[in-house]
Amino acid sequence: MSNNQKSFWTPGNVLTAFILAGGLVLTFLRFYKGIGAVTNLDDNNPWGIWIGFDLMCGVALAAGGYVTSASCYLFGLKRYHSAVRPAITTAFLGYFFVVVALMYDLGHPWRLPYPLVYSQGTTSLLFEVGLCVATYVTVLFVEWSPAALEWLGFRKIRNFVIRLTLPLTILGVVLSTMHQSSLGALFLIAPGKLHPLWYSSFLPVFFFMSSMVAGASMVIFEGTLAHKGMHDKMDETHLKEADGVAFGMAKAASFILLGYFFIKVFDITMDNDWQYLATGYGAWFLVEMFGFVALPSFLYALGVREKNLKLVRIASVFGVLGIVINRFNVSMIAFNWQLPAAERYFPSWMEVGISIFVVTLIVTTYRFIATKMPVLYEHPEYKDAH
Amino acid sequence: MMKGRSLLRWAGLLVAVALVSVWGHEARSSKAEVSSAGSYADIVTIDVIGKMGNTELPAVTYRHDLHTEAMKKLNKDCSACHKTQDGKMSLKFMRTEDGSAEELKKLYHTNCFACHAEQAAAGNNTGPQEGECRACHNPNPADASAWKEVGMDKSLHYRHISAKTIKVAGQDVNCGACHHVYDPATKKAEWKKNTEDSCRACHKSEPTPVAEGADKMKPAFKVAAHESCVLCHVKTTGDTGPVTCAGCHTAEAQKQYKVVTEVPRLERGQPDATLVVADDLKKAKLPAVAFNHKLHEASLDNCRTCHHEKIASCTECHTVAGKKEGNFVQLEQAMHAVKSKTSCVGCHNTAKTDPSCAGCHSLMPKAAPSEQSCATCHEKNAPKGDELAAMDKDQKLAAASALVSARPTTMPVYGDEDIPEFVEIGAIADKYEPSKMPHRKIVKTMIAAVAGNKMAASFHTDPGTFCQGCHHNSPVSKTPPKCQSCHGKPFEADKGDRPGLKAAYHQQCMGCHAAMKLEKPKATACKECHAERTN
Amino acid sequence: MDRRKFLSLLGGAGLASAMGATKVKAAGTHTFNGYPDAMGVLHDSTRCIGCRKCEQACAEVNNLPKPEVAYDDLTVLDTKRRTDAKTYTVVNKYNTAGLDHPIFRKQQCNHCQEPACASACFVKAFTKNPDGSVTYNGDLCVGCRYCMVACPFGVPTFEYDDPLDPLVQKCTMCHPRIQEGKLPGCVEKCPKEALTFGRREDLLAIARDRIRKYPERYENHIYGEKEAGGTSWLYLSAVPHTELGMPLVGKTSAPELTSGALGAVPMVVGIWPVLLAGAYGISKRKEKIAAEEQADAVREAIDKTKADADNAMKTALDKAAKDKAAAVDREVKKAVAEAQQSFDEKLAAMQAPAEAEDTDAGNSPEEEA
Amino acid sequence: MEHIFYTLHDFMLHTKSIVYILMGLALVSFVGYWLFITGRDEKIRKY
Repeated sequence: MSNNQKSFWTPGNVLTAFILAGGLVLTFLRFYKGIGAVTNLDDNNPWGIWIGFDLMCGVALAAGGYVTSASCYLFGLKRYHSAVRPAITTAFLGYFFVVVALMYDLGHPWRLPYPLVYSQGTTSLLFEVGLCVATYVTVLFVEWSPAALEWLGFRKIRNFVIRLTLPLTILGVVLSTMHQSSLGALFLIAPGKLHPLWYSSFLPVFFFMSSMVAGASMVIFEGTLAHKGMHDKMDETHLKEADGVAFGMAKAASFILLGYFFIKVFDITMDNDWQYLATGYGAWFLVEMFGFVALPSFLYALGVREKNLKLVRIASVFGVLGIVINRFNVSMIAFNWQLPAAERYFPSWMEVGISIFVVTLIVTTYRFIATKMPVLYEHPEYKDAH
Repeated sequence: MMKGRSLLRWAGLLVAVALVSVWGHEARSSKAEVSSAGSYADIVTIDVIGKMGNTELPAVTYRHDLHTEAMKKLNKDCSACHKTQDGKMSLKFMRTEDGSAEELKKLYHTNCFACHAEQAAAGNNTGPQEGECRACHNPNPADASAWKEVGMDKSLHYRHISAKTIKVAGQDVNCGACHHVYDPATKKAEWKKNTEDSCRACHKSEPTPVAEGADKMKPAFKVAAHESCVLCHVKTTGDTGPVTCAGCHTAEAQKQYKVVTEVPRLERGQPDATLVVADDLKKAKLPAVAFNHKLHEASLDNCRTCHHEKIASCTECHTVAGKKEGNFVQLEQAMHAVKSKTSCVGCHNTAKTDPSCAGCHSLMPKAAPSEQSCATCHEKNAPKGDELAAMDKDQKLAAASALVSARPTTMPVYGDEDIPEFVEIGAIADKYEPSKMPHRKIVKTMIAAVAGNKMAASFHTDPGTFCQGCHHNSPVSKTPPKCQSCHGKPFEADKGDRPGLKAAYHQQCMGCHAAMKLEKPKATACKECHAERTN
Repeated sequence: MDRRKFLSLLGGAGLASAMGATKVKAAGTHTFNGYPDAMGVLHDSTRCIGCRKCEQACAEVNNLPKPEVAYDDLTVLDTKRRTDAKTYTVVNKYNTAGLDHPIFRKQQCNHCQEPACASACFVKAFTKNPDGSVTYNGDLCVGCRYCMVACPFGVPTFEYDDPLDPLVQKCTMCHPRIQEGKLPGCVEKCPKEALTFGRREDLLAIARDRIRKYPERYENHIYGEKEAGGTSWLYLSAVPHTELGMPLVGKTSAPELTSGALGAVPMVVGIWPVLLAGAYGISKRKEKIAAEEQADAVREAIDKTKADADNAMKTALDKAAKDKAAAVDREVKKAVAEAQQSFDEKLAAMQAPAEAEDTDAGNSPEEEA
Repeated sequence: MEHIFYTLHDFMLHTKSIVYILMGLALVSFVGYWLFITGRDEKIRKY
């Protein structure tokens, strides 16, 4: 609602502008003075929130794309159709800005393509992640392009792209499965450093399963925000289907969370890590498991039973937080757990600043796209596409 | 919503159950004051019933001194808990003979509770009352045991035999006060001269028949010891020994003991020197070993170390082939087992850890004994085989003392003129000036450290032997080869683990200094051995 | 089929199986024991005196900057230090219980047999060389620092303060010097041969020999023989190695840890499309059936209404025949009109929903495909 | 190609590289083959 009639300088936009300005300054610092100048990273803690949040959480929360498109196109849940485009859009933005954020964390950003084109370290799970993300961003771009093409009015290309929907969706799911799980698999190589409660030979499975929840929760969560901010951009189909989508996703998320909870318990049992539950880390682990896995699952279930949209939305917040907490635990909090407190990592305000900057970029771009392009509504000339 | 409420109800129920069970458990445990966690010598485990079969509650852990103190306060004596039978106080509680498990249980419970109740009534701080089962039947009490074995070493033994307070009627010596042997004829245990032995020789861990097939039992070692020591200490007035557990069984108490350094030799008809003669002389190829009994008596502080079972000649149990009495430990093992503390070699090895020896010996690898080291004990001129078989007891003793008296009393060493005064180590000097090692000074100091050590004297047979500490891996000689002749370039695969010259020096010097606990020069203080090169 | 074709097929099969066989040998029964002539270093902490000569040598050989504290100042040993981008090796002092003297331990890259850093690097910047050393090529490095996460010994360090070309730094076991037939800097300078250089195989033998010769001097454990799949640097100690700050590392090597997850990837690629296409097919089939049923229903309805209409007309005609000629054609017209009208209405009613359904069924993308 | 692998790492580097290429081919051929299978399916709606 930033353009046309109302003044451009709404409080929201002012804040946005402010953050973006600050972000640019930090960006300059980072690339002029080096990573050490802006981060608290050191030789014991090579990965901070730029990986733990921007990458890990970013990718997980962008899972909405494959979850929605798969359920709509592959499992024939037509009523999700109106949710697909917003989901794809956020997914695309999410991934795109993950790559952007990566530029800050890498020592030689300009060499990012090396693993793909120059020297392939195929034994690395990071290679696998990189390859998938690169491909998937392209896939997402193509999947999303119709929105832009309709906006620009390139009918021919747009129709051709629409034909690719099925293979693209399948490809999307395959790639997502691979890199979502591989993000967890990254830590398989460091059994000595990750706390036994979180380390498991099934880390990839955990990450993949939780990413589905992340996707579903995120669709609901964004839905909430979008409804607050851009209600006027939505056509009646979207509004009609929105609640159905929310409940459907909630149902799925609730059940997946239950399964997730179970496999975590199985894993603890198989590795016989029970004794750790008595420790401080154990307490924190229980908080994660009950507060951010069991609780959201239960809230979702209730919400669906009671047809209570508000409850579902609250649950989605827990769901999203749960993912963030889990990724933080694996990549930072439970990592290097044996180091003395003095050598542990805590992000500097500048690192946090950059992360906020990136998030703001995503939101702003989303708002731009959503206002300009047929995302939340159907383009009048392409009714048949629906 | 329905579901939530039922969930809550379940949780509530569980919590309730938990609380109840905890409370129930508490009920059986005691709130009575048990002394705050510490370590005591007097923690006695009363498990007499447990030994009879399994019990419903674990054995009782009992603080004896606590009760002795309490009795003193009430000016009662041992008789409050210990019955006396024909002038001898029983160490059992309130009885002289164990009855059935039931009786014992009753005996303990009634007597303990009676007294505790009484004291509680009198308002004294006392032990657990009836119903506080776990307070006594406590398998792992807060207190740790500081119990330490105590032994009759030479000094302590001398103080007993020289004590005025210990007298045996009609005898000029008081050995009979403790030492006794069972005489089947008189069916009595009485002292017989030159049969004295350690208590353990007859009193085993469990009661055993006084003689083959006899139904009369002699008490187990623990009982026997306490009966003879404690009871004697109790009834002796004036200069007497401890009666409490802590009095003997703590490190502190044992430190307090007066130590008599010059203890006259104990006479029990033992030889000054004897031949260790194998039972089967056909099989025993080496010459017999002359054992300097007198010397070893002086350097050990009890007989038990070597006479671990009873006082008898080694070969009685340890035969060439080994036999049951000797637990099938062959003579060879009995004398040479390196790990054992009672074998000759084992004991001699531990002596090497003394700093004055460790300097050289700690750097020497564990290796098979050399022929030369065998000959040190199995002297060439010692009798063997048929010659030995022909000898009678006295001849053997004579031979033994002859051999022993012929042994060196001081270590053979080269004269100063043969010991280079300084050795300049400069073959590989680059950053540092050559090191001028005060060779003779070092050698003399080391020799002085072991002067008068009989073992060093007899094992460092050749003047060159001592040099072997540093001049190793080459035949004994007055002019050993230079270090360079073996140690050169480091890490040559075909030379295995042989260090290069520089490391050879440093390892030898620093290793020895460390082992001899010499503070200076510090290993990292380069300049103290070789000045830094200036140019 | 004709004979030649058959034979060629056979040949193909044979070839395939042969290739299969070699693979199986490599992956299954075959074990990888590292380069036969890999060199290594044996660190004997019972010999180390903590003189820091190795640190000095390392800095000189690799032209690293001088530290703020001079090398002959041994007070730095009192504080625990670690390697960093400007220090490839450090010696730390450990006061262990029950020993009257401190123990010193050198730390640097352990040059694993199966390096975690190499296994983790997604641009092959790390190489395990036949001489045993693990070296790093800065020209490939993207700076992701996954190697630092992966290394079980926390060895690789990063130049965080270099904005332009920040590189990972670690001990190279003096790979270039070894190639020239020289000793690694630290080994060369060690005054006491607390560092022994040689073929890893020989070093293991030497280490075992020392333990056998001096059983009371050594803990009977060669750290690095099996740790992390084996390392080129080996350690002997008088106390358990963990008391010298050695990390407790499992015997599993990095590639073994990740091979499972990596192996699952191709399976996903093979299986997912099949399942998903299946799911798609099922959902499509449902739709198709639904659509067909609707079509049938409509046809039926139409026929029925037609029949009714005809009857109505017939009866009307009969009735008319009985009447007066005059009344005839008026009556007829009326009845026909009614019948016709009702028929039209019914038909419309039937078609309307059918239309609606049809348009609705058109949502899925490959209607166009 | 009789090359000896001394380390598991080298071996995996070799095999995985090939597998990745094969994966790419597989994905493409999946699409092609699907179109081949469904090529003759009659459309649900009759235009």
